[in-house]
Amino acid sequence: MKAKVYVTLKEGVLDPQGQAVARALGRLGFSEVQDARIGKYIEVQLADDVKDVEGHLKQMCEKLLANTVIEEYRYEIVK
Amino acid sequence: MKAKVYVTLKEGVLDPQGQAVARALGRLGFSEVQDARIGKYIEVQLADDVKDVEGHLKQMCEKLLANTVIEEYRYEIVK
Amino acid sequence: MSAAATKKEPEITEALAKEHGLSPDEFRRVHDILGRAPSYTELGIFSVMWSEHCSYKSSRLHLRNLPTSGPRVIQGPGENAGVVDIGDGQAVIFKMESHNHPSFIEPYQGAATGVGGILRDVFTMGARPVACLDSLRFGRPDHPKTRHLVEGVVAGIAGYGNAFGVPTVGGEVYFDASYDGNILVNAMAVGLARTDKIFYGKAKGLGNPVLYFGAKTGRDGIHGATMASAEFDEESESKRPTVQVGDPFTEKLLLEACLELMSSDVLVGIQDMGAAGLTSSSVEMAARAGNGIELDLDKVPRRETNMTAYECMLSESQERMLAVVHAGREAEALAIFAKWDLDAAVVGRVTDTGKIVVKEGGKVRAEIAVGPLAEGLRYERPFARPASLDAERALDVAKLPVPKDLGVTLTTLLASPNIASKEWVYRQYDHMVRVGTVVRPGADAAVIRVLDGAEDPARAKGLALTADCNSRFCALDPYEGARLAVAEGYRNISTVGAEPLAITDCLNFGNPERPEVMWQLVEAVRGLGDACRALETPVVSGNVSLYNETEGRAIKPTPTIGTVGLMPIAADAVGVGFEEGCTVALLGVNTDEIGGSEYLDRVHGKQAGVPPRLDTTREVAVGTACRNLVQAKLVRSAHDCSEGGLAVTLAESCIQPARAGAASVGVTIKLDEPLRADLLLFGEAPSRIVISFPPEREAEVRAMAVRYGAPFEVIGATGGRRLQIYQQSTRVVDVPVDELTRAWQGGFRAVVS
Amino acid sequence: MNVAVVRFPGSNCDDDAFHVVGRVMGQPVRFAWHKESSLGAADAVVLPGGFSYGDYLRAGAMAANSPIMGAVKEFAEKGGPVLAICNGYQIACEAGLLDGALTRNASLHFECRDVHLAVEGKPTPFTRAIPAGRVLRIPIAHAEGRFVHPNIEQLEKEGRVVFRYVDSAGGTNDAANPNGSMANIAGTCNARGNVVGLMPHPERAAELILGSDDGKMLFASLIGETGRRV
Ligand SMILES: Nc1ncnc2c1ncn2[C@@H]1O[C@H](COP(=O)(O)OP(=O)(O)O)[C@@H](O)[C@H]1O
Ligand SMILES: [Mg+2]
Repeated sequence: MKAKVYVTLKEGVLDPQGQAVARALGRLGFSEVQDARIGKYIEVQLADDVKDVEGHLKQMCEKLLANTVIEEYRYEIVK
Repeated sequence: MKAKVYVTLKEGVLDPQGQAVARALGRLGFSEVQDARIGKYIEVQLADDVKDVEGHLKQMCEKLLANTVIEEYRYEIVK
Repeated sequence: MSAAATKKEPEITEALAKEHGLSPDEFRRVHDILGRAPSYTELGIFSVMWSEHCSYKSSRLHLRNLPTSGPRVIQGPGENAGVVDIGDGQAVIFKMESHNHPSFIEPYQGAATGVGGILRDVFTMGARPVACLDSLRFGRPDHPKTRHLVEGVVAGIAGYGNAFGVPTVGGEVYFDASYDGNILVNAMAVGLARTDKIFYGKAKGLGNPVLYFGAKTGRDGIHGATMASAEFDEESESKRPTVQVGDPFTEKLLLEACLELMSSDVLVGIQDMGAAGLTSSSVEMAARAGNGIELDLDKVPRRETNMTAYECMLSESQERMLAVVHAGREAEALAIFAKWDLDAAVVGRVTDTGKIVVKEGGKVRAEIAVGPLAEGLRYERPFARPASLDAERALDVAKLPVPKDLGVTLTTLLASPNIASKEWVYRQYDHMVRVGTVVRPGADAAVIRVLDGAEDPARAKGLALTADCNSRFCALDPYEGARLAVAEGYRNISTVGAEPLAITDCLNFGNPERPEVMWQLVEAVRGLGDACRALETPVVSGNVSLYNETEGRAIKPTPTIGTVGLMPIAADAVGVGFEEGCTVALLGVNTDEIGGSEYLDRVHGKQAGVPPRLDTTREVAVGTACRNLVQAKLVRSAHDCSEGGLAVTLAESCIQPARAGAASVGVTIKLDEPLRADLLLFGEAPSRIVISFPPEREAEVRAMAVRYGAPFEVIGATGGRRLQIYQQSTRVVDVPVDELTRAWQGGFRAVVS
Repeated sequence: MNVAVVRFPGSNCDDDAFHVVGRVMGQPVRFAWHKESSLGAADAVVLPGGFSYGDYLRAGAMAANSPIMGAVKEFAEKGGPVLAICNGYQIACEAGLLDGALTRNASLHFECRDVHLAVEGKPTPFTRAIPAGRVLRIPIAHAEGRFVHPNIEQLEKEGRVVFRYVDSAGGTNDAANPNGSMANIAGTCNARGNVVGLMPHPERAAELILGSDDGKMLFASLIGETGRRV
């Protein structure tokens, strides 16, 4: 079983990386780029027989994968 | 229009960060975690009237967003 | 009219004022000053300007008594940073500041933005930052939060300083239960400028334009300044979205743009936007010049939509500056900002109204006389010596058992995270960028050379830098503790061979509304002043951080001292490491004072007694002798005694190689003092420096020590692979250096892995 | 020998390279600004260390697309000597001037300390004057220096591994590898040998006052102090 976790900065939190990337894309001639935000994409490989995957994933995100002070997360489970 | 870009390490490229995360999750008691891989998740906000979005996105990835020596990418376009 | 202006504002009540940290009495004063009720924006402005963080309302009365001038002082406290003359038309500009609360909430970003803030304080005055130091205090090593906080804070300091390009060359790290719920992150920045190119935060010249430049404004850290002045409670966890994120890349551009702007003649005054952002920068600049400023918030570059005037004025978005330029020269300034890809705009002008006027959407949102805002409040808070102090100090040394094997005790102390090597920390800091680091972290003070203006880069003069405080001493006696902190800084600078010039401080205390805490502050400031007068190191800048407590438990009083010294030739500095075949001597006097020592805490589980006595005359004698010995190239190594006492000092000199790549060396020491062995070895009396030199130089070394009035005694010789200490022919310690090395190198890692 | 030191936004070892070329080596040196598209008259180019564009996204990725890099590529194609240090190395790899990629250190930490380097491979303008078998002591300071290449054997065979992390006695082992680089690789060159990149900072070890002047040999080699002109 695999989980895909997406961690992004909360709205309103400064994203210096995203800003720099958006500008760089502009300089490369992609004038259509208005903004960019950079987050993390984490693939977690899980044993197939876990009970309460959802509950565990939520905890993994809260405890480690996301810094909930400034980030939010979502996940998908792929069987 | 928005594009979601996922950049991940190519198979076979060592991912010490992913390994560290997998280990840390194990220590936290999530014994079901077998492996973790860490990639980037990039949201790019685009003007609505772009022609050939697909083509542009491919170029953005090749030129900047991914380093194709070690990374691969995929993207989705959300209207 | 902008969308923002149509937002409904809350009703201004005493309760709302209270939420803003203004007491009913303070709220009444707001009314009196305005002659009417404040607007929402005005309430916000008063609340941040009158916060403890910005106004120093509890400490000001006492800080007044600090010595702040001296023959070399160009600018003392009151500006963004202190300025000290180092000759040849050059000045060193430095300051230390806390970022304690934000770092507890989000260790990486809190520490990172702390570094960013202090760097701006220094380069806003015209200096290029050349070094940073960080003084850190965490809770018990085994506290569940400690590891996460240590890793985050260190990574944050590294992440910001390394990218910005300033070497982080020194600091300190301590662990103590009193910081379990309230860590301390104090950062110090040091810069160099030409004495004729120093800039001040003054909004001079009626009609001159006020420019904003740097990053765009967002809703970051709104109420950061008031948060920094409030105690922690359960709720502060929910204040999280106010966390600011640092952008060292933009800061680097900001630095280069500032220096370029300063090298032209368009600039009149400049100030960074630190705590309370646009509010404090504009108010302080206007106040220093006795002028007013009118701001048009519609011009402020913004990152987010629908920001209100209140939010714009209180935002603590990082990497922003406010400048006043000569009328008609805006375009030149804007061209420089464009070159460095920075956002910039003319956002206001200097007026003669003596008022800060804030316009937004065509309406006046705030109009306040600058004087009372900037002057802030001044409280004469009651203080009282805590009744429990005598009981805490009580120590019956006779009842302490002498450990059976003092070699084991020494190894234990070396492995204490408070004493163990901090290499895990400073290896993460780029401490060599700018090709100036002559003495790297690990010695008593770092030394960086001053390349600018040096005729021969190999013989350039140097700056010696250190940050110090032993808060265990301060808890037992804040007056003596503060004096000892100043003396330790003085001594660390002297040990490498430099002359102490001046200090900056960061005064970290609990809630000043509690008389016992206030007493600690008053006593510490008194001690600080007395020591600085005696050692002739004036205080040129500083910072006060109060309300460092969680649920009513205050941190140990922690007046961190940053000391800056001058080294005529940087390359002459010495390190702590012994080399083979040298004579070892002590400058100073051993005692059996054990109060507040690491030994007492670590081995006997007691934080008790009184701190060792400081004799400032002896401190000066020992320091002056050492400095002159080093500069005369008579000694090969020097290392002072601090935590862990004489035995730890000797061990550290054995462990650390004299030169990169060289092997470590043992030593045999013979002590004569008829004192209890454990107290003699591990007592932490000040004013002691262990030096080593080739045997044939002994007479010269002794003569030099005597000339400066420093007690001098040969205590042993280097060689072999063991540390052996004899007391009156009894061998009290005998441990292989490799064993000591393992303990010392592994002690800190134990905390983080 | 006219040396151009390229200055990107976020470069922070640009002054250091300038100092070493200009004051320590006594050569004419100037900065080339990233927004320019020409290098002007230059006999050698240094891509200095730092955090160009904050090292956001990936170290060196954005700088690799700067206008000046077009000129640097042209210069390199004509055989001009280019020394790419630390962030400069990352930029050179991202720009395709050199092969491979520099990834996050295996320790996941920024590492600032001295390392030892063996000098190997084909002769390059920056190494030809370094005595054979000499082990250099030079500092590193990076968080993303783990060298990755899909075909190390090929690189080795072509003599393009120029610097390798070793212990003080010259031995190659894991303990001497500060970042987990494949085959302990610290620096490489292009096929022609005129573009050399390395993670360690030779400019920080070019004066004894800083603890080592081993790094000076790279610059001395370039200038041909040993009598050889490039
Ligand atoms: N947080 C830190 N950052 C950088 N260097 C540090 C830090 N903590 C300690 N160090 C360095 O480690 C060495 C030992 O520190 P410390 O025991 O506090 O020295 P001292 O007792 O001489 O003041 C010093 O060189 C100091 O600068
Ligand atoms: Mg010391």
